[in-house]
Amino acid sequence: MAKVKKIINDTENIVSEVLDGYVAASMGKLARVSDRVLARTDIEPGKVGLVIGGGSGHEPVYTSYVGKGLADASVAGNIFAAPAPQFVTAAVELADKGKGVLLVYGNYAGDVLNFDLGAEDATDDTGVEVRTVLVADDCATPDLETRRGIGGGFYQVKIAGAACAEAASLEEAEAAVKKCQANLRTLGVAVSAGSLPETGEPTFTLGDDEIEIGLGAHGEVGVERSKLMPADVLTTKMIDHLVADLPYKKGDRVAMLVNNLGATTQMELMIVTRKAYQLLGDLGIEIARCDIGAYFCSQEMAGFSISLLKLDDQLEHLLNAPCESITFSQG
Amino acid sequence: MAKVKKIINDTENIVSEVLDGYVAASMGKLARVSDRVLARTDIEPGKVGLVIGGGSGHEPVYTSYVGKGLADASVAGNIFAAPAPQFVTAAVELADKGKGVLLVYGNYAGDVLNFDLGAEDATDDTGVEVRTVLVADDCATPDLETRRGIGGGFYQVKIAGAACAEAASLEEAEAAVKKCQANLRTLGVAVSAGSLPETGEPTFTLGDDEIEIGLGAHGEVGVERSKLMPADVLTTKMIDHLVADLPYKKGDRVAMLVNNLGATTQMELMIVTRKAYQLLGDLGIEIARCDIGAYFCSQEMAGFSISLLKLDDQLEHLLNAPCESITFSQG
Amino acid sequence: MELTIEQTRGMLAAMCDAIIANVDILTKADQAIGDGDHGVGMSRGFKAAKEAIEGAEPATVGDLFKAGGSAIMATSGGASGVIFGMFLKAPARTFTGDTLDAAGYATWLAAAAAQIQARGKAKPGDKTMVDAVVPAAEAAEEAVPKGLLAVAEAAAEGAHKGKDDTVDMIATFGKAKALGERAKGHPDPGAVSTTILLDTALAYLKTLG
Amino acid sequence: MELTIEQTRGMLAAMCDAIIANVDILTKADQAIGDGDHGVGMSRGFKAAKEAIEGAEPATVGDLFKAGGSAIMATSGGASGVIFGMFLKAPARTFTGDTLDAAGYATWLAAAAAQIQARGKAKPGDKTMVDAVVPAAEAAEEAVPKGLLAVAEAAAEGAHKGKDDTVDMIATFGKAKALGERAKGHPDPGAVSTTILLDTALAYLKTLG
Ligand SMILES: Nc1ncnc2c1ncn2[C@@H]1O[C@H](COP(=O)(O)OP(=O)(O)O)[C@@H](O)[C@H]1O
Ligand SMILES: Nc1ncnc2c1ncn2[C@@H]1O[C@H](COP(=O)(O)OP(=O)(O)O)[C@@H](O)[C@H]1O
Ligand SMILES: [Mg+2]
Ligand SMILES: [Mg+2]
Ligand SMILES: [Mg+2]
Ligand SMILES: [Mg+2]
Repeated sequence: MAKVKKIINDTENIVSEVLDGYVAASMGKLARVSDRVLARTDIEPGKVGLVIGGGSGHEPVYTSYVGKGLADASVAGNIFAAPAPQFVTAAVELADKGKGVLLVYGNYAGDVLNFDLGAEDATDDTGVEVRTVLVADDCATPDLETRRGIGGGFYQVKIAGAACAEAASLEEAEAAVKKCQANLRTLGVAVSAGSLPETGEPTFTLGDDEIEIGLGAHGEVGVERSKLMPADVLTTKMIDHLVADLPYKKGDRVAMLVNNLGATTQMELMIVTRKAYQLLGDLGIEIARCDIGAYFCSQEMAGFSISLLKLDDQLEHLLNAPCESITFSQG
Repeated sequence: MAKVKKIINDTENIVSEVLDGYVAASMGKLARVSDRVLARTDIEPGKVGLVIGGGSGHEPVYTSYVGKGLADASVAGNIFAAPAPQFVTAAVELADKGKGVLLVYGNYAGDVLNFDLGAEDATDDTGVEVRTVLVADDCATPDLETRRGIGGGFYQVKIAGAACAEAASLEEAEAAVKKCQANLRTLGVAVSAGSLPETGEPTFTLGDDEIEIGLGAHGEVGVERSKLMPADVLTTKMIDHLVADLPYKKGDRVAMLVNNLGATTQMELMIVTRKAYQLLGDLGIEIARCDIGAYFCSQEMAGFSISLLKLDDQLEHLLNAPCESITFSQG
Repeated sequence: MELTIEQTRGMLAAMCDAIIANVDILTKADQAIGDGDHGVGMSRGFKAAKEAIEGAEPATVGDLFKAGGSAIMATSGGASGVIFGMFLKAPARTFTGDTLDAAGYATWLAAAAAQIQARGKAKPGDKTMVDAVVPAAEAAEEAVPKGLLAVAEAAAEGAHKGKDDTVDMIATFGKAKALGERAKGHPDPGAVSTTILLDTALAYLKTLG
Repeated sequence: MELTIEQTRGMLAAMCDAIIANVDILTKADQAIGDGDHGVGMSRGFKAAKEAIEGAEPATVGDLFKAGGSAIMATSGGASGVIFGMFLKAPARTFTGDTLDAAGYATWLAAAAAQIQARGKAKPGDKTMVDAVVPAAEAAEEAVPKGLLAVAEAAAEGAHKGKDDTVDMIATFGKAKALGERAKGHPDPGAVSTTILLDTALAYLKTLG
């Protein structure tokens, strides 16, 4: 099997060059600090800080979502590997404008270990108060506590960004993001694998006519491997699983994210979106907002995820609040 | 070679199901009419009409860019095939609010044949005045007249959308879009092929370590096939070619579009963006705006294109004017 | 020999079937120098044409050509939708009678060659189906005195010669243009379609004896 | 037998080299049940550790463990950066002398096992490197009366036994968790790394005779 071709320079420099790309395109609004931290240059004094991050290779998540109304800083690990603690420490100290810092990142063992250590060091150094709300939206696995963070992380970061921009206190921001987390479910499906640039090898293999439902964002094995099926059958399976999990009920208002894992075409996403609208409509669940595109990728994996976020007035307000970043802005 | 796996239903219904997806997600702002036309439901009375379109399979281009401040209607052909004339006729008649209709689409023989015929029929039917500005930004080939329309088409549609929203007359809108066209250059590079869903086969083949510079949006052969090279070397080649073609000069202000052809990761796009900023900076060319992402795809082709648009006050104003659509909105 | 309306319907339907049966050949031809969709587009168009032709209630031979051509133009899409739609539709207005004879067959191809060139702007030598239809029309014209079967035979031969000539041409039109020298060695897909259509028309006439 | 500071430096450097040399084995182990980056991450961390250990100007044996562990923690990333950083760093504070003896070696592994469990919350049976380091520490503890070489030998053996036991475990932690029954049949990648490290330490001690 030939190596997957990548438009890169030295693999050692990928992450720093990516961050430099964001800085260049930001017109002065972002800076790279402490090597692996992308941070706003104009954080509002007195705001609650928001730090996000995780392994690289999932862009736009998390690095792209730094900006006004989103995160104040993002910590970028190597491809698919949690960032080392000292970068977390630097980001937390930088994002602290007196009201403490909220951490939002995916629920993976490596991330928890490194973010916890880094945050403890920051608190030891400067006394900054830190709270964490993990992204744990992947309802492929049953146990709530240990669920992984996947596509819905975009909504959680968006809401965290707005909450930290508006909240009077760290506790208030934390409460809003916890509510988002509790109302958020995602299920993904992989059609073909992405690759690790360091090895040029796909992170998993699927048969020529196979797909895997519930596959993790790094290629961790999912819940059901099956034959390729028509889009409408697949979408129905996924919506059924999602709706039953929370459960979402008749009369609920939701935001829906149809997220490209990398190499899936928008043509396919629109076919899925069409069916999801039909199914949720039939269940009496109202889609108040829909986002379609590449928000949380897994390198060039083909596949997509569907996220549902049950809204109340506060969450809807926060989701629709203005924000600015390289890949996602709204007025 | 195994068929490329696609999340679709019957291949015959792909295009209509995609349009239905856009309609569903538009919350009433879009409708599918005459089978293959996606149109705004709230076109402002008295505005200059804008109709875009072409073969499907390049989403977001062109179908996604229908909305306030963008196109009034888009005509969708089958995958990689120009739409038949009667759909163009329907779109033109629908978009005509008394001031005539501008057509903007890619310079391909099939599109020109079908759009011309369709527009003539509309004029015969209703007397509507129609003008056409082709997208012809691909500077891979030398002859200006016959250049193909690729990634820069997004900028041209954006500017046409704003021009038609603001212009007092069809002539005025046409003049602005012609200026955009004259100032716009794009060069693409393909790393691996996309496929036709009807056949499941890639539209071309590249060796395991080969890339092709200047490859067309449907897989038409490009200008130089070479070995995979470091991102910085490739970006330098492309920027050199682009800058020399117009030429762009020291002191120019430009908008730059780094466009994902489908399966390329944002990681790669950011590495390229970083280098393009360095190179243009060294040449004294100022990047006033940069857009990075999937704006004009070629199914799941891996690769990217760089577009440069030389700005003056009018073009910059039109490019930055507000607009709303499923995949691209700005405040 | 001249064809009745029903025989003309049979001939046109056979031509549609031939395109549908040869979709893979056309796909491969377009993969080599175009975007790979010629087979899909042509078969989509000629399936619709066949339905229209079989469902038509023609008063004239021209009504059949019009029904088939319009169906292709409305469903095929791409360059070939218009071009091959015109290939059938071109003579429709002039075919006001209820038979198709040698002169009529030649008129068909002459009208197609003229209208396709007028609309599509490709000239002989540009590596398009024009390189097949123009020699077909010329050969047909010359053969008119020899009768319908001879006209169809001359047309098919002319189309083949023209298609073979496209192999060594550089494309100056359409999606193969960027290929430059690399387009050499492959025939034009639309020219291949033209030979299939005229071969099938000839074969149908031969079955009438 | 006890190690001087320079000999401890040699042992730790050899352990770094062994991880770097076995990157492919670790990659494959993580591809089977994780995300495929364990080899890349470990070799990144242990390259940095080697530099730090070779460049250190240690006053105590602990300074060397600290230098290596800190380097891994700062460069590896992922779960294994913290876990294997702690694996070296854990005993650093207690190693205030300039020699490493049998009791010291056992203390190292006991500290590592305790701190890794406290921080990482994985328990024996969860299919992590804890399943290798805990039996290694226990075996080392028992062997203390028999001297340093015996301790190292017991530790390596314990780690191997623990690693082998992970083959039949279902992961309840980390990226292999979703695998459920499918994780069976493969050893835990971090447990494999642990055996490589302790095998190498033992081999180094043997070269000292
Ligand atoms: N302007 C033209 N005049 C005549 N024939 C044309 C013209 N443009 C294209 N063709 C014919 O159409 C064929 C390609 O058809 P097809 O692949 O279906 O369309 P597209 O080029 O839009 O993909 C070419 O091989 C050529 O014979
Ligand atoms: N909480 C934990 N406690 C102990 N070891 C762990 C823990 N989480 C992960 N590990 C170890 O780390 C290894 C995976 O390392 P690596 O692949 O580098 O990290 P990641 O899981 O972040 O990709 C596992 O095989 C396991 O031995
Ligand atoms: Mg990892
Ligand atoms: Mg085509
Ligand atoms: Mg074609
Ligand atoms: Mg791993």
